[in-house]
Amino acid sequence: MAREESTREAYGRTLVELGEANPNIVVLDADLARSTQSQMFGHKFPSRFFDLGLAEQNMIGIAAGLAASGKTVFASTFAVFASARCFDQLRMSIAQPRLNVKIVASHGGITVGEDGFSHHAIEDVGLMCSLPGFTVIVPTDAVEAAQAIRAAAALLGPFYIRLSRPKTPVIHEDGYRFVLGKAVTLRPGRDATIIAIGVMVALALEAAHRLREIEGIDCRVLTMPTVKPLDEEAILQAARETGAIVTAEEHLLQGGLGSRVAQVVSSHQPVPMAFIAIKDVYSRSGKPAQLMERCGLTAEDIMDGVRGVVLRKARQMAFRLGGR
Amino acid sequence: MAREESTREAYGRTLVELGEANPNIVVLDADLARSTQSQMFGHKFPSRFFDLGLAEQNMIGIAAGLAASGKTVFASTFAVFASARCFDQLRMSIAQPRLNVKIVASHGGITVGEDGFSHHAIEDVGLMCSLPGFTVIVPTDAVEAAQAIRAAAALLGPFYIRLSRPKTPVIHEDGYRFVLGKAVTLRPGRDATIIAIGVMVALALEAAHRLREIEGIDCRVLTMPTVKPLDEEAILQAARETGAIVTAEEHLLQGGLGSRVAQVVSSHQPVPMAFIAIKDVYSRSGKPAQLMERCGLTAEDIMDGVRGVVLRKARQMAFRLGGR
Amino acid sequence: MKIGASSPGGSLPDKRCGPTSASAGNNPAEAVSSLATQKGQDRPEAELERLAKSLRRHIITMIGTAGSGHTGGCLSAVEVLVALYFKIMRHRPQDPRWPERDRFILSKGHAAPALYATLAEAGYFPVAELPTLRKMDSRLQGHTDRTITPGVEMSAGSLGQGLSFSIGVALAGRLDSKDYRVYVLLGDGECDEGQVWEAAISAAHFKLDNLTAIVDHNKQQLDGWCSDIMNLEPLAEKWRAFGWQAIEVDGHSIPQILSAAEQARATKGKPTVIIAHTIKGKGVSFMENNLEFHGRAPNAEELAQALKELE
Amino acid sequence: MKIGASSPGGSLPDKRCGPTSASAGNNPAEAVSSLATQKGQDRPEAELERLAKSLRRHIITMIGTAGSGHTGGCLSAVEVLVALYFKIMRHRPQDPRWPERDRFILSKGHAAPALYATLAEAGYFPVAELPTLRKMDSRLQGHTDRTITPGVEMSAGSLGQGLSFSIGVALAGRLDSKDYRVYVLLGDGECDEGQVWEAAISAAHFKLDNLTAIVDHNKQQLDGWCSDIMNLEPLAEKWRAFGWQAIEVDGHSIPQILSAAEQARATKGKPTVIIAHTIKGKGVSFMENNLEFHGRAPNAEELAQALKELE
Ligand SMILES: Cc1ncc(C[n+]2csc(CCOP(=O)(O)OP(=O)(O)O)c2C)c(N)n1
Ligand SMILES: Cc1ncc(C[n+]2csc(CCOP(=O)(O)OP(=O)(O)O)c2C)c(N)n1
Ligand SMILES: [Mg+2]
Ligand SMILES: [Mg+2]
Repeated sequence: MAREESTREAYGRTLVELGEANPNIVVLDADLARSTQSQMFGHKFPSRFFDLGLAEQNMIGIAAGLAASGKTVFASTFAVFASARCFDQLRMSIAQPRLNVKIVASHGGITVGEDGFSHHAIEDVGLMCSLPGFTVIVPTDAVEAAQAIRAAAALLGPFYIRLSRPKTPVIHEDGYRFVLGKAVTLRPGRDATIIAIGVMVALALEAAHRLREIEGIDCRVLTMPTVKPLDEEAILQAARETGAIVTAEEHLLQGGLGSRVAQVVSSHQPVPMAFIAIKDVYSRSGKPAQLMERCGLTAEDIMDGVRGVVLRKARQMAFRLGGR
Repeated sequence: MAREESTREAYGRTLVELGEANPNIVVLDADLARSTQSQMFGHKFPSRFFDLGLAEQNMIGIAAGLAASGKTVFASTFAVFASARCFDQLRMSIAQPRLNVKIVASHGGITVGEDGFSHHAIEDVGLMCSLPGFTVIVPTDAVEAAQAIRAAAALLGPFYIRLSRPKTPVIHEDGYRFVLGKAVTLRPGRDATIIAIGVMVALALEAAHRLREIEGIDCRVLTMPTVKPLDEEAILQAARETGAIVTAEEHLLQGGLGSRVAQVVSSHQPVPMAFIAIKDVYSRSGKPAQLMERCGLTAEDIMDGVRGVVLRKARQMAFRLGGR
Repeated sequence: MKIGASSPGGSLPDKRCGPTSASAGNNPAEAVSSLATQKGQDRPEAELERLAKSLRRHIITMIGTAGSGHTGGCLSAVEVLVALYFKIMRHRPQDPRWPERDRFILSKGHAAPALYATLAEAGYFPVAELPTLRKMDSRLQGHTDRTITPGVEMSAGSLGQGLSFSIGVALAGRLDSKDYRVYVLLGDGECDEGQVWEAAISAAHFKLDNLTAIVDHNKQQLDGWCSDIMNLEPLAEKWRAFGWQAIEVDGHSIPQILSAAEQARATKGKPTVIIAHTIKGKGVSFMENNLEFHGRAPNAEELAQALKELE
Repeated sequence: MKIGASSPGGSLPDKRCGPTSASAGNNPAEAVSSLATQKGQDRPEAELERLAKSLRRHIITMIGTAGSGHTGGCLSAVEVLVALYFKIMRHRPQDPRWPERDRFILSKGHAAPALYATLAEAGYFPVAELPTLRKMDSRLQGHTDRTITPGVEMSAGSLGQGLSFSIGVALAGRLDSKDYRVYVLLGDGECDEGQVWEAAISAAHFKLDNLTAIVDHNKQQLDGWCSDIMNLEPLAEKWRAFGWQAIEVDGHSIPQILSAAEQARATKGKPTVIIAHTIKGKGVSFMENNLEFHGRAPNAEELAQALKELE
């Protein structure tokens, strides 16, 4: 876990590799190529790279037109602009016609830090999951990001891949193989399950480790890089086998991973749940770690969540055993 | 229940009444005033009415500037354009600064009918609930719509009110009093609770009636016109007292009422749930009733949902009583 | 999805549709300019006029039968569609996704019935299918849907998005060294949308001379006259300042439309916009310039009356 | 939120800030034109130049201390801000929401540090607060936040939205028969955004002569020169075609900015845009026209060097 790399660096690198192998790939950006790292592709393949300036709506429409003409299109900007600024365009021009456009959005979540709320994408995952036809991926680390981007390039249809600004620990080993639509068990456990995505995965592992060491609580840890479609099987197995679930995401409570998991669980196997997510409020400027703390997105918050669901599960058990 | 009126007619009428009483009210529209019924205000108070043409983004920004200058602003267009076309503007210019703008959106859901998917707002409630600071209301009928609009005018801060195109049955009596943030029990019941909003309320009542008559299942029916903030108390009471919940909404499964209720229930009182909502797909042209049937939004669908949760609840009980 | 070539309802023989005819065939030399190649097979202007009239009849019948739809903005666009599909564009009704085809993108998606009538007359699907407009399970959606209707390039209905899409198609043509041309039809009210101007800047920046936009300048939008709701004038000046060649024509004069398209084709290094001055509701006396018919269908009586006028 | 009037760090006496001074006071006759009322108390141009220099020092120090921020687009806007806050606008630093105030809206929200430095020097809050920029719990957010910073009218940071907001403010002024004027500063790259043009059409439609937009035309956007990324020229022509009076000035010449603002005030029936030709990074040799400093902070060494240049 010593190595760190940002998922957006993995993006730039992977784009260039893809561009070498496949002349059909075209990349768009909206005046943030130097930040999203799509510029790496632009430098290498200037004729297949279009920087559209500050015009996110136009970028999405152009992406659709290129895809309708047979191109495999990657389009990048910051996550907040990629989702919020052009939602109707995504809906009309890409989602419904299921065109072959991959929105790869950097700067997801509040770890963007000092730029403040205008640059913090806290609702993008929910928004993008509201687009029928879209596959939505939040990679755990740079290793997974690279593979998810390759998977998206290989499959027809619309994808949204959410990347992060800061360097983050590389969690997966080199031999790791990303499988679209599948959760990954990072740690077995029986008392409760933590389902985490993106930058929360490292914190979930830390929380699980400390809960085991200090309190003897044995947590399963899953990552669910494909937020849509969900790996319902893994969720229901976790519900059955561990009887309690905590989700953890760098996103609003509304519409994100937690809300999606809650619907699956409630539909089939209701168990106590806790949601580690951003409450209904915009964040501000600050260091990423400070903001994570303010927003309740720390290992301690996850630990509290686990303690809560484990307690409620125990009460429920006691109730069951005792009868009414 | 014989009387029918569309919620948007109630809007036009109420706007005029509000405009008479309060010279501070300003109304905006984006070239749909003849459909949203905001034109009624425009005819009466032309100097306080601005039709901005097809420019939803600009409308939201102008609304914000007017509100920042002390005006109470109503801004209307179709629900799909009011939410999806200007989400970043809603976020930046209205939600975060909590400005006094009431977005009243007509033509919510698929009952828009023949115009087809481009005009069907199926994700708007989820999107608007992703805006910290916004209160989100889906009135049940014209009586409640009028009162919700008055409540919004009387309170500072951003509101989203979703109205419907077709005439719908008036469900509430004239003496009815809308209370912001409160669910309304339309029918008592012990076996399960149906929580419905908008055009689904009439269908929920019908489903409850038929379930009682035919199968002896005794359903509580709640409406939850304030989708944000939710009446958690009423939800948890329903979970405790009836042990099973079915939500019904003219909206995507993703991000809507059902997903919000599931989070509350899972956090405190997990019970079997079913979600009557639009699956992950865009609809097409057709008569409203045909589309409702295709999308699984009929009284029968609600009845199936209730049967399912009641069965799961019974199994759970049996399991409890029998021990493991 | 594949359907018979000749429509039962009186469509023109498909050889008239540009290079699908034997004479234009697959010969790339001939395919370069459909305007040019068609010179020899020009049909008399009167025939095009009859075609326009027949499209108008289809349109009001479809919308009248459906009971809802946007009559006014369909009728104003008829001559533009006739000129494009029966004179200007090379396309193959039996092979709607023919890679070499010229593209037409309907940005003002509410004029879908006008496009459907045109496509049916051109042979993309049977004219008999037109009355299914807006009905459950019809391929003819209330607004265009690229996933189910042969010949429809883009899903539309939320206005302001078609020019961006067209730029993507034009860029792809350039990348693939294809010589197809891209035509896109916008409403004048639609030009209120900022996305149109984002797109306009970028088309000029990319010097897309294979792209021609046409604005159906019928002077009305949904809530009223554009000059009252949101004044667009000087419209041609706006496009020029955004780096486009702008040509103003009488949008009901097919010769004027053809000559503007020819000028667009001849112009290198910049995109062209044709501002087609039109009359909303054109062709039916009581619909012309009548705001009511922007978004309403004729009732049975009105339909009968209108059809009489269009005999 | 109320704070002391005079800032510890060398702000000018607040009587210079327009009608808050004793002479301009609450007298409506005098308040009509701040440009006019201030004629008598003109400070020598040299003093304004010193002020500009001091703003530049604040800006680079703030951003350098924060370790991140948009240096180039702050430095290009300095003279415009000096002219507005110390000459053109009537406003009351001790009463930031004074209903009669002229409004300044920073649409290019990433230039927040330049605005903060200006507001501090004008007396809205202590200059000593400037180094808290971008720090946790500071009132000085990375991009402007109208909810916590005295003198900040609009939350910004997502570009393209300020002109629409300003139109709302200008319309409210007209509705309430107030004679305040509204000024809004946009970036040139920002003018790529379609919302800017939606807003431009509508401001002209509403004949908002109480609205003045200023474009900080520093010829660069984030990824490069505007002419390479998305060519905006002819920029003034675009605004004119959208119904605005357009005036081009040297954006680093305070007299030119003042005279353009005067011309804007004198023009009835249409809004005015001042195209301020500027240099990104202006005032620090190694930052001028240096793309790198669009969105990067100077390190300690660079900061020291820059401060030396600005002595
Ligand atoms: C984004 C968006 N906003 C609003 C509408 C509703 N609408 C449908 S047609 C129309 C008027 C369009 O006017 P114009 O472009 O001039 O069309 P035409 O006159 O050719 O019918 C409006 C506002 C829409 N379809 N899309
Ligand atoms: C909607 C939006 N898209 C992208 C960005 C990222 N961004 C910040 S500054 C900038 C360049 C702005 O260029 P310009 O308006 O010319 O500003 P200036 O040169 O004055 O700094 C970009 C693309 C943003 N803030 N908002
Ligand atoms: Mg029109
Ligand atoms: Mg610039």
